[in-house]
Amino acid sequence: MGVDGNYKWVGKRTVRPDGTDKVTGRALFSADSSMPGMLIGKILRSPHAHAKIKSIDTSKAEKLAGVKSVVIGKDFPNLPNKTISIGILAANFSEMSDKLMARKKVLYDGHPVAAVAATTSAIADKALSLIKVEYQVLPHVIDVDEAMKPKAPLLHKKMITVGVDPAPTKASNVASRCEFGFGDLEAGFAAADVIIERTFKTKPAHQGYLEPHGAVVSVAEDGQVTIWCSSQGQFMVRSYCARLMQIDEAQIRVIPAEIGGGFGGKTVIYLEPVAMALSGRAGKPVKMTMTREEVMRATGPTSGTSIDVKLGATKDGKLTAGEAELRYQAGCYPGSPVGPGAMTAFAPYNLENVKTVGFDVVVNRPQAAAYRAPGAPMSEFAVESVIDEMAQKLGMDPIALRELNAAKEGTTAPYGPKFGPIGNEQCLEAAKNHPHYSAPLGPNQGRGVASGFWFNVGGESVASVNINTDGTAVVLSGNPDIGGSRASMAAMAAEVLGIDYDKVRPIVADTSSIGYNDLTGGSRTTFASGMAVCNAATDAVDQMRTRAAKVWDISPDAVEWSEGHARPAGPNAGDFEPMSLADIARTSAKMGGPITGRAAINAQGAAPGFGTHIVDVEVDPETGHVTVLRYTAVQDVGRAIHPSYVEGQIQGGVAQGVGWALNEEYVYGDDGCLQNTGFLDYRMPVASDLPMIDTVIIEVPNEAHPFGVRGVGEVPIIPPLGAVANAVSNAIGVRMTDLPLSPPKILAAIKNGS
Amino acid sequence: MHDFAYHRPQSLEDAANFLRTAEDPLLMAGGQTMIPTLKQRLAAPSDVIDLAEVPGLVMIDVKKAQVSVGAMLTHASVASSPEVQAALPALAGLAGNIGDMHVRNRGTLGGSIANNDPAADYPAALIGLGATVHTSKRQIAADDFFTALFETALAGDEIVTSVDFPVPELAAYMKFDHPASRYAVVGVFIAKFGTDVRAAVTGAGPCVYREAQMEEALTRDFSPSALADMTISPDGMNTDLYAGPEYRANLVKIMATRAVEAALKGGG
Amino acid sequence: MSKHHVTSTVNGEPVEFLCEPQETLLDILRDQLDLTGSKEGCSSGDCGACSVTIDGRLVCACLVLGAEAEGRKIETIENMAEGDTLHPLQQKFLEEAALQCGFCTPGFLVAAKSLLDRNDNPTETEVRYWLAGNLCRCTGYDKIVKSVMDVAAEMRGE
Amino acid sequence: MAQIVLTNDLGRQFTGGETTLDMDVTDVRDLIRKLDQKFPGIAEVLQDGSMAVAIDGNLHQDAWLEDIGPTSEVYFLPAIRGG
Repeated sequence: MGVDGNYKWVGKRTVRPDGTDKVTGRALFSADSSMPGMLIGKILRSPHAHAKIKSIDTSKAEKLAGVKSVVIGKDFPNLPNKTISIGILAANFSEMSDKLMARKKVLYDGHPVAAVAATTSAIADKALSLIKVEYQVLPHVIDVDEAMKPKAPLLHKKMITVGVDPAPTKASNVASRCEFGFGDLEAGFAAADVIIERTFKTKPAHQGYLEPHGAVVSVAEDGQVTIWCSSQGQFMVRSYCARLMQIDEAQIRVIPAEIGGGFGGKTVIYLEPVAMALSGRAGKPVKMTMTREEVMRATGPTSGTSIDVKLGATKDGKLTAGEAELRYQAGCYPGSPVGPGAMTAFAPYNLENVKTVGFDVVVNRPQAAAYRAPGAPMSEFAVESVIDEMAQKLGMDPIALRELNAAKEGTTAPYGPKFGPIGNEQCLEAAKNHPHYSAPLGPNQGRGVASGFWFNVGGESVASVNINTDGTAVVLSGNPDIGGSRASMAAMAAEVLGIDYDKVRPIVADTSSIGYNDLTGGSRTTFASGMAVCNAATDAVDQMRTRAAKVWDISPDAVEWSEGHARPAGPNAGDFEPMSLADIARTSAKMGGPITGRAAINAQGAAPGFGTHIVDVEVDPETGHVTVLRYTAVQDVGRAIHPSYVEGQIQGGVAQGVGWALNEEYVYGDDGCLQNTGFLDYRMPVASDLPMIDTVIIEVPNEAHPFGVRGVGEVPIIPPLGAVANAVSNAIGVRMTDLPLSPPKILAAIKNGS
Repeated sequence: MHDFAYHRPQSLEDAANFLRTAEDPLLMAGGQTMIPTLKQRLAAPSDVIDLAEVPGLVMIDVKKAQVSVGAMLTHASVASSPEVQAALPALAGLAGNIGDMHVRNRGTLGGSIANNDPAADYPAALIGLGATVHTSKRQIAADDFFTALFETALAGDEIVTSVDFPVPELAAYMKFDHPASRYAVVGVFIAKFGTDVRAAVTGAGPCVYREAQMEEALTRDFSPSALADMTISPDGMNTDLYAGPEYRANLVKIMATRAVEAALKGGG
Repeated sequence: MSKHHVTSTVNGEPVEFLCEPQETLLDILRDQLDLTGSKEGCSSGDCGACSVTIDGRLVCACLVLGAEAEGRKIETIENMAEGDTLHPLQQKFLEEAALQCGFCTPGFLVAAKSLLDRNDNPTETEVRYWLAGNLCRCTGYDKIVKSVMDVAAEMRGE
Repeated sequence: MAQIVLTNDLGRQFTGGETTLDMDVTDVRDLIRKLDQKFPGIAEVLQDGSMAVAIDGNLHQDAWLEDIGPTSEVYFLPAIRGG
C-alpha cells in the first residue's frame, strides 16, 4: 500500500457490485417496498406563500371511512429553539419541526399543514379535500434583495440579525452576517490599475434527483420504529426522527433503500416523522411518497442569490484586492449556504487583500437544502465572471491570468488557513494544454473558462470486514451508495486484503447493524468511509497475520501480508509455505473464532479539490438560443479509486451546472406561489441538450488517505456557471450577469448591447 | 384523478352516442395531454371515451395532390411514413419534432387539433396548408376549425376522423421550441401553392392564425428578403413563464424567414 | 365506479387484472403486478423513468390508463434479460458505468432497446434525440450515449 | 508557541476584536480549555460543532485529540457541511 503504489483493484474500471440489480429493475428504491396492512399517507399543503393559520378542522376527514389517522402541527412535540450539531450537519429542531408541519403560520407555498393516513391513495386524497383550513393571508417576499429592504414583510417578528455589532434593535429578514478575509482592501485597490465592480444574480435551482422522497414507516405497539427510506444518511434520518419525535435512537431502525439521487437534497427529511406520527396513531405501517409537484414546491432547492464583486489588478495582471458581498436566500428559516459561499468565492486565487461578507436572508420559500458544494457555485460564478472580464480588460489570456494568481501549496486561503498540497495549478496547466483550448471557434461562438474550489470533508465512519471461511469477505459500511461507492469500497478492501474484487461483497448496513456514520455528502464517502474500510481491512489482515504467526510459532511481527497471503518475513523468511487468506479463514473456528476487522473513526485530513472547465457555445444571434458545442472538465481528485465513476461524477456535475446556467430557475407568481412545479416547465438538461463531456483527471494525492483520495462530487458543479456565462458573454460581446441565461435575456442583451 | 367511467367504443356511432348521452364526456385519443390534465384535476369528466378501437381512424392515404391522415395516427407514424416524407416532408418533419419519442408514440393528429393548444404544432400545418378536417358529421375548412384558445368548431358530439392536407409546391415548418416541453414558443408554417402563399403562426397568440402581411409579401416575392423589413406587432401575443410578447414577435419573423429558406431548399 | 377486467400480455405472460378507470398502467405494473422496475419520477410523462413498450412502441406507463392495456403486449425492464443472460445494453451499461444512482436506468434501457430494435446504426444525434424523453440527473448522459453507440456497433458486428 | 487565529465573529463576540494569539498548547482540547480561561464562554461556541479548525492547513472537524505542534498555525473557521 501507499499513495504511489501500483494497485490491482484501485484505479480499475470494475463492474459495480449492485449493478445487475440496477439494470434489471430489481433494486428497491424508497417507493418499491410495501408492508402487509400498509396505509397510504398524504400531506395537505399551504396554497399561500405567507399566512396565519386561523383554524384547522379535520373532523370531516377523520370520519371518512378508510381514514385511520390525521395529524396537524400541534400533534408534534415542541422542541427547544437551539441549533445542535449532529456529525457534519447542524439543525435547529424547533424550526425543523415547524417546517415539517406548520404550527401558527405557513411560511411558503407548499408548507405542510396536515397529514392523513388511509387505506387507499384515493381515500387519502379525498380526506385531504375534507380538511378545512382558515388562513389569514399575509404579505410575502421572495427575492433576496427585496427581503432585505427595511419595509419588507417580516417572516419572523423577533428575528434580530446575528453577527452585527452592536446588535440591531429592530427585527429584519436578515438572519445573520458573516465575514471572512484579511489584508488591507483600501491599499489593495489603491495599488490596482484596473478595478472591476459588478453585481450578479442567480435563481434558485433544484437538485432535481429523479426519485421523489419516499418512506415506509412502521411503529409497533411497543414503540419500536422501523423506517425504510431513501436518504443520504440512514443515521441522519434516525438522529432527526429521534429528536423530532422525542424518542430514543435505539428504538428506531432505519433501513436504507437504494437512493435515486440526492445531490444534497436528501440530507434533510420531510416525510419520516410525519409517517411516524400517522403510523403510531393508526397502529399500522404507513407509506408516503411525494409527487414531483410536492418535490418542487416543498423540498429544498438551493438559494437564489445576489452578489457584488469588486476586483483590482495591476496592468500586468497581479490581483491586488478582492471584495464581495453575498446575499443568499435561506428560505423560511435561517440556514442558506452563504458561509461557504463567502469562504470559497476567491479560493482559487492568491490574494493579499480579500474580504467577503455574507448575509443569510429568510424569504417565503421552502428552506434551502444543500446542493452539491452548497453556496460555492454562485459565489464562484460571480468571481469567475469578473476574472474573465479582468483578463479581457488587461488583454490577457484568461488561463494565464488565473495561473499568475493561482492559489498553491502555502497560499493563505481567503477563509484563513494555508493550503497544503493542492492541484489548482495542475488543473490550469492541463486545461491550457488541452487541444480544446486552442481549437478554432466559428462565428457566433464563444469560449469560457472557469475554476472551482471545494473544501471536501471527512467525518465519522464505521466499517466492518467479515472474513468468510471460504476465503471471501463481506464489507459493511454505513453510507448509502448514491453513485457507485460500493464499487470503491470493494476495490479498496480487495486491495488491502489482497483478494479478488469479485470475492468482496460490500453491503450498506442499516442503523442497527453498524455503528454511526455521517451521511453521504460533502464528498466524504470515498474519503472517510473508504478510510474506515481500509482500516477495517487492515485490522482483519493483522488478525490473520497473528493467526499465521501462531501456526508457525513465530512472532506476528515476523509475518508480512502481501497478495492475499501471510508470509514469514525477516529471520523466518522462506521458512514456511505462505498461507492464503482462504487457508487462514478455513481454520478460523479452531484458531479463536471468526475474523472480523473493524474500524470506527472520525476521518480527518480531507483535502481540498480544484477544477478548471472549458466550454464552447454558439449563440443564435437572432433568437438568443445557446448551443453547448464542446465541454472539457479538468479536476484534481487526489486518487481516482474507480475512474469511470469519477468521470461520471464530473460529467453529472457539469450537466447540472449547465442546466443552472442556461435554463433552470424557480418562477414565482405575484401571489408568491411557485409556477413551474414539474419537469414540463422546470427544464433540466436532456441528452439532446449536451455534447459529450470530456474529463481530465489530475491526481495530486491526499497524504491523509491510504490511497490518496480527495473527494470528487462537489467541485464539478462549481465552474460550469461561470464557464458558460463567460462563453456566452464572449460570444455576444456583452457581459451576462444574471442566471439563467435564457434566450429572451440573451437576445435583449444583444439588442441593448449591455 | 377524479372518478370517471371509461369506455372503449368499437364504432364511431357508439363513440358519438356516448358523447350525446354522458353527463360530461371527454374523448381520449393518445392521452398525452389529457391524462396529465386529469391527474392535475384540471378536468373532471364523468366519462372518458377511448377512441383506440374505433375502426378507420388509423390510416394514411397519399395521393399526388393530397395527403390524408387518420385522426388516430400517431405523430411517430406520420413522421416515419416514407409516403408522407416523400409527398409532404414539412408535415413529416413537424410530426417528428413534437415532444419526445414517448409522446410521439402515443400522441395523435386528432387529439392535437381537437385540443387546440395555442402552442401545439399541428394546427400550424392545418392552417398553413389550408387543410380540410373530416369529422363524424361533416367537413370543416381548417380556417374555420380553430376558433379560440383551446376551442374548435367541433360540436359536442362530433369526432374528428381525418385531415386532408393539400400538397403544396413548397413548404416548411420552423419552430423555436420550449426547452422543457418542446411545445412551440413560436412556430411558423409557410406553404406556397403556385402564386398563393399561406403563413400560419402557432405559439405566439391565443390561437393559431394566418399572418396576412407575411402572406402578401411572400406572394409578391417568395424569398427570405421579402420579410426583411417587416415589423411584427407584439400586441396580443402570449406571455408565459418563458417569454413575453416582444420576444415572440421577434421569433415570428425569424422563424418565418427560416421557414422560407427551408422551403426553398426543399422543405423540412 | 366499477372496475375493469383487463386481459393483456405482460413480459410474455398472460395477465389478468382488475383496475379502476383512474389507475394508470404504471400503477398496475407496480402495485398489482409487483413489477417495480418501472419507476415513477414525475407522473406526467416528462422523465421517462416509467418507460415500457406497448405492442413494441416506447411509451411512458404513467400516461397510459390501465384499462387501455386490454389486448396489448407490454414489455418492461424485468423482461429485458433472457434468463440469466443480460441484454447487451444492460451488460454495456454495467461495464461503462452508464448509471450512478440507477433510478432512471430501467427507463433508459427500455428506451435504448426500443431504438436499437429499429435502428442498429444510429448517429450520436439520433441517440440523443431518441433518449430526450428520459431524464438522468447523475451522469450527464455521456456514458449512456456512448454505451448505446457501442452496443449498436457490436450488434452490427463491428 | 503556536499561532492561533480566530474568526472575526469570534473576535467580536469574545476577545474585543483580537483574532491572532500566540499560545502554548498541546492539542485542540487543550487549546479550547486555555482559550476559555482567557475568554470565558468561547469554549461553548468552539465545541458546539459549528466550528472547525485548520492545523497547518489541514482541516479538522470535531477533533479534540488532534495534536498542535509548538510552531503550528491554527485557524478556527465555520464547520463545513456538504451536499
